[in-house]
Amino acid sequence: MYKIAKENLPALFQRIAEGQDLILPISNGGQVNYGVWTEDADVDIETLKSVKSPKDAFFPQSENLYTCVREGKKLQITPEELQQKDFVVFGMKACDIQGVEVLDKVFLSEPVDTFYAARRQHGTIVAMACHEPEETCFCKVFGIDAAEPKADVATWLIDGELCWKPLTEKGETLTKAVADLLSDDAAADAKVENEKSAIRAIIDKLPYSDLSLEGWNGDALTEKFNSPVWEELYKPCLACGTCTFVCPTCQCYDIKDYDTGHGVQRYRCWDSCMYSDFTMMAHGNNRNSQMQRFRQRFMHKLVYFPANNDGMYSCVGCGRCVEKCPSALNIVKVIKAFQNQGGENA
Amino acid sequence: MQELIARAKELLANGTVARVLGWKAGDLPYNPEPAYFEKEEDFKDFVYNGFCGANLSKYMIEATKLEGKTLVCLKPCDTYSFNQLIMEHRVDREKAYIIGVGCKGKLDIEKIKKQGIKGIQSISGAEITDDAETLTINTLYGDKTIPYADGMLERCHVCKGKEHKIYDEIIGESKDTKDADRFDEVSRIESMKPEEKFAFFQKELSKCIRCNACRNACPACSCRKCVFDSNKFDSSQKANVDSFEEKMFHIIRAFHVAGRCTDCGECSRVCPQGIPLHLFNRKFIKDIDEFYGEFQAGEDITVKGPLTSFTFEDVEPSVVAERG
Amino acid sequence: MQRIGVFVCHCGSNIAATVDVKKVAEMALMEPGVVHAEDYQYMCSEAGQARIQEAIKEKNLTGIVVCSCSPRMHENTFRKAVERAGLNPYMVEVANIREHCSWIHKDIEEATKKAVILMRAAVAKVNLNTPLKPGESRVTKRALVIGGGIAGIQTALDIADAGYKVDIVEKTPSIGGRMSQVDKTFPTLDCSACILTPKMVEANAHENITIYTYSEVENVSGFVGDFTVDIRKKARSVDMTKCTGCGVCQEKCPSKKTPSEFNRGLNNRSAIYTPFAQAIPNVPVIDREACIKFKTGKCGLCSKVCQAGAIDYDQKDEIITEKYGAIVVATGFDMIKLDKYDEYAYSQSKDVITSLELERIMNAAGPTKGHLERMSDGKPPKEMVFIQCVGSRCSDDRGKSYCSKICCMYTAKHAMLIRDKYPDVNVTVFYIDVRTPGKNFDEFYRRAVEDYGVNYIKGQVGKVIPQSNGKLLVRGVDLIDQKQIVKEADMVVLAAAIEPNPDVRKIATMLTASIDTNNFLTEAHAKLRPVESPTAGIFLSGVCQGPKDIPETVSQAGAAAVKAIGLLAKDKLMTNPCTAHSDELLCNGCSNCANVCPYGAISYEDKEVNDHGKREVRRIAQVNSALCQGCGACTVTCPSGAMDLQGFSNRQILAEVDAICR
Amino acid sequence: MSIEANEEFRPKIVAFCCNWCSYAGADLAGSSRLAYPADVKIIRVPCSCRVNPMFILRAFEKGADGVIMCGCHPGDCHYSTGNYYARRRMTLLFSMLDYIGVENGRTRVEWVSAAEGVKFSTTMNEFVEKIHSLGKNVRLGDLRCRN
Repeated sequence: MYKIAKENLPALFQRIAEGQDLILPISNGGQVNYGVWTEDADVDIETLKSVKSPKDAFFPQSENLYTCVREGKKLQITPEELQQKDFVVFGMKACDIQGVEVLDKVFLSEPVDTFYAARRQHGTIVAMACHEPEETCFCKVFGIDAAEPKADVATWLIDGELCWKPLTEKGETLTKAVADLLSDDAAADAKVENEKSAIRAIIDKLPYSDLSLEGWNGDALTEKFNSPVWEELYKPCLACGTCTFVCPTCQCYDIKDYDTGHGVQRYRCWDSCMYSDFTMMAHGNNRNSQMQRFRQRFMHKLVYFPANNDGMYSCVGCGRCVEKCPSALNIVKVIKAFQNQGGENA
Repeated sequence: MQELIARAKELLANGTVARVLGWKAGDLPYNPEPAYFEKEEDFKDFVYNGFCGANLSKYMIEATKLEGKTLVCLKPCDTYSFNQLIMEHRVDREKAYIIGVGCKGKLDIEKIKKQGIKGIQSISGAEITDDAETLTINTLYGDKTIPYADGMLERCHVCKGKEHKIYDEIIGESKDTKDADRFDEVSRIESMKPEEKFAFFQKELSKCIRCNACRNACPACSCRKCVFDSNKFDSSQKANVDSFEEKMFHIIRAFHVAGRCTDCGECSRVCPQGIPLHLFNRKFIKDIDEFYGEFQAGEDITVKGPLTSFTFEDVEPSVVAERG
Repeated sequence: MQRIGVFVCHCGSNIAATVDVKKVAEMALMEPGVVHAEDYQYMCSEAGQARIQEAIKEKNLTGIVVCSCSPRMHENTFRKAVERAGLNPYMVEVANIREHCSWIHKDIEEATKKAVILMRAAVAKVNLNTPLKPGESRVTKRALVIGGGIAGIQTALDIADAGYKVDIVEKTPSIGGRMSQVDKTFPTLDCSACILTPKMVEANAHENITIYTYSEVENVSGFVGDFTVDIRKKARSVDMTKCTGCGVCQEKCPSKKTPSEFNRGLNNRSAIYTPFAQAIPNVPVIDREACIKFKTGKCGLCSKVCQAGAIDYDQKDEIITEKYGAIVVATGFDMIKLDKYDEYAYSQSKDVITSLELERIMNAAGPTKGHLERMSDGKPPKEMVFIQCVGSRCSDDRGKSYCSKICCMYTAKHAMLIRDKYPDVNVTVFYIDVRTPGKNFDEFYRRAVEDYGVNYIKGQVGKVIPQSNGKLLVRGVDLIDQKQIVKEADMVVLAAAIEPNPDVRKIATMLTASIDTNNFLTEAHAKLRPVESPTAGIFLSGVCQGPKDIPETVSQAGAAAVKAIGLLAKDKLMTNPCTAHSDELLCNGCSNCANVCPYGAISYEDKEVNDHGKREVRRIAQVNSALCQGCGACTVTCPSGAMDLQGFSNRQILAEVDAICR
Repeated sequence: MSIEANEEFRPKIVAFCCNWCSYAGADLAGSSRLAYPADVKIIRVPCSCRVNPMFILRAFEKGADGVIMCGCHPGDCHYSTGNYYARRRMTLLFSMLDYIGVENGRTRVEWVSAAEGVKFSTTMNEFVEKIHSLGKNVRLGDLRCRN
């Protein structure tokens, strides 16, 4: 186990950023979001949750696919280059890392999304354990251990020191590159073990930790789909995209063209199943009521996705939607509503 | 709250209303959600406390299309929005039974958490009946207390007053929680140099994730289809690919609600990135007040809005440059 | 995608000398949709037009861009040319490369570059043009005149003489209006009745004119050329077909205590009455408020004495519904109420009167049979004071900000007539300014001062105080001599401001005609369309549009008639196809567009729409294309973009913006 | 910005002109041969009240350095009241642009009658000069349109 004093972190960041991008939580206008490190960035690794999940690092909110330039009646099409530069994402929590696993299932299965794959290949993830979990967290429900994140490097911030443990080859490489800033400390192992137990103890006390996912699987598809509970649940939904845009696992995108005046830039950007024009086609829309769109989001996360991915839910219990929904709706309320409904409807 | 529940049940029972639009207790101490109550037993979950910040006027657009009357709980500031919706024929007054509910300032959980409070287990002092000046918050990491006012939404610090502008009856007392001038921040920005203004808004707007929560929560943004979702202007946008698009969206949105925005503050309340969106709307309100005389949207439904009226002596647009 | 042809005009050397026209044509071929481009000496010539027509046929062109002079010059020429070649005339766009380019730039390269950009903008726009068709609407060959004063009578006569049917609706029991109350007219001093009465008779006798007196407009629907109007003919209680106008009923009527409206309340009339002797129609009405029969059920004397058996107590209001092609508003004016002017003691003393009351006093058929006497004691006055601008040119909200225009002249008239008939009466006039623009007006005023010795004092009166001796103490200032003036007068005459008839608000609302803050009807253009309302098919006659004297009123009445005739002479109206349209799936029904429409062209309808399978009844804006003039104010006020303007659509303008900025 | 760079700078300027007054005023400027820089390109609209704030932002988005709107003088609108609405809209919009830090000289409204060819030309000359002094518009545009 390595460690580094908290006050030496700026030097660590500077070192990592030499020759590669470093993406980490930065406070901007009072909000913490992942962003590219610069010398004057206001890095904040204490705040537990970034507003947006760090999924942008691998699947940005918008990215160009190709550029098309028109000269007279001739068109010149240039595809966007894939990620070539290595980068490090620092500070990701266990839930967000599980979010990336979910994205992997989507984008790395055939046909592989080359843009995503290139980023995954070049990205190194330095995870941080969750020092003080919050009441909106429910990662435990999905079998995620916030105390011991799985990544290229796992870290723990304990009493002004960052304990550092490489877990993979990528992690070892990164560790070597910054080795002179780290010190090896056998005693740190015990500290980390203490921290892990403290974290787990808190997690056991969290209000959502005993949430049961019983009945949420592919087998229950039609009963869940046809349940009258949706009709009640969706009503406060304002049809904004907050839940989908802060979510670490939402992966839907739309492809659009932008007229640059001298051509077209084709890009993709996140879409939200909460939007009325989601999956709009020439004939209209598959889901033309907000109830249907609302249902889609939760059915996808809790039923369709696990049914197609060996039981893996596409919710990781990060609790961002719990915090950010303007109408105080969230996936936990959905799960509970079906629980309360008892066996007969659910 | 008990009086409100009793009255709502009574109106439901005697057939005056077919449903009640209020708030249902959440599963955390601070997340009640807007909800409809149609049966007596539904009321076990009914709640009205300091966290019931949502402006239910917007829900009335759909609710007044339903069979029978809808009882809606409106706070004093929400009634301005309701009036504005009446003016624009978006709600049917005849289908609404308005209970003006008392308000002593609504709470902002984000602001409370920003004060280093996490792992919240329970909160006391947020009940509407409670005259407590402090909030006591029991957390996994110890108990905390903060003054009630320190947990209030920005909009409550510039409260429009405790008067309901439209109602069928009033239940509960309201308090004027104003302790700041709503134009202070706008004036502060106005006095900046252009590059400072630009940097300020660039920084704030760069956080925008285009979730549309501001728009969708806004009672004035009640278009069936927003121009940013339709191809009518070739203006449909789903993401801020370029920083221009953030500006375009927020300026046009503010312009579309200019003269119609009641300054209810929902946009800023719901923004997941804490962007002070009210600064756009208030800029228009401040300009309208200065250029065309004081105007409060939703106050008087017989008065034409400032952008659908004019006087021969209006200031020229050059006033902007002349003001410096 | 359109198949676009671009035609670049040399305009001799006007364009070709500074713009490389060949290059513009060449560049045009690089634009999306352009399949043909050529340049030619004079595109507007017969030969030039023929080239466009040929190209349309040969290349199946669907859109045309002409790069030439200003569209204000030849847009119509090119529209007609393409129409003859079978293309919709609205598929043409003109790029103005002369006035906006070749004529103002010297450098050929620069001018050519700009011409190319202007061409691109036009191409981008025409790509989004759609064929437009002017609408047609029929014209009902009948006009309605609201108001039966001199303005209304004159308009009706002029329209009727042109061969069209006209109906006059008059609120009071007789036509004649304010002019019938006037004794003499300035500056000729001829008798008002003598010149008005023949016109009233002529109107009454005209085969094309129908007069509805004691009637009011109740409801107006429709639009230019096709209005439907409900007229409430109030129950007269006298059968107009039977009444001979003998007047016995009025003589015998025992209820004689109602103040006469015609004589401005200076004397009383009976409950059954005609307002004045020359009334048209000469058929009395029963004032049901005053009539004993209606109040108590007893009496019925008029019925007993009427030999013609014309009295009909059971008569009911009647609604007449008629269609009109044009409506002329001639609702006239009234004097303002003087209740805010206590300082002039109008309500305290019977000897403080308004000028219109003086007209009645001086009229031989008036309450004093034309003798100038004090209304308090019947004594002839020796000292008379006239106060000008009572409520006119007023800076506070007690009165009107405008000049009432007629007061200076009628006061000169009154002063002159009094001095002429009663040389021993001293006449003093307090004025702010004496305004006498008009033919022979200033001469008239000078005669009053110079020949008739009327004492004009520039200054205002602060207070009129009734004295115990029955006299009126007038306190004023003389601004020229800078001194206070105190005068003891026998009578004080107030030149009260005139204001539009208060009913005009209601009428304007029904007609969706706009009115200004003083309740005067707004003209379509202050200078160029002074007798038309911005609402098509509504015309303005007389003081309802602004203060006027009689000759001005008559000439404006004639002008309004001509405009109405011009409309009625058409069988069909071709409407401008560049009108606003609302997309019913996007419309919120919020009414903001209607609030800014100057033509009242937007109405709302509850309509069932099918929004991608969701059926619901929605409040939707409907634009009446016969009324819409295509300004586009509504399009900007519409937040959802539901309201768009044909010919200048959002997407068309944005395409031009994009083309210019790229 | 250096003088050399300024010489290179050819601003893109969009002028919205109402059909009845200002467009005719521009025509008169043309027929009177009153020159103004070729950087100004005119878009004809029926009335100043047709100008949507969206059009103005769109012009900036696509790379305009200045946008000017011309209409009939207040009181002379062909449609009676159009320019009064336009005046309020533009005042508020310009104020907002100023508020977010866009140089207020980049937007302008001028009332130009059909008889004011001279005023049209002078206005355009002044405006182009102003835009020159402000330089390229970098605060309000979409970078994708720049190249």
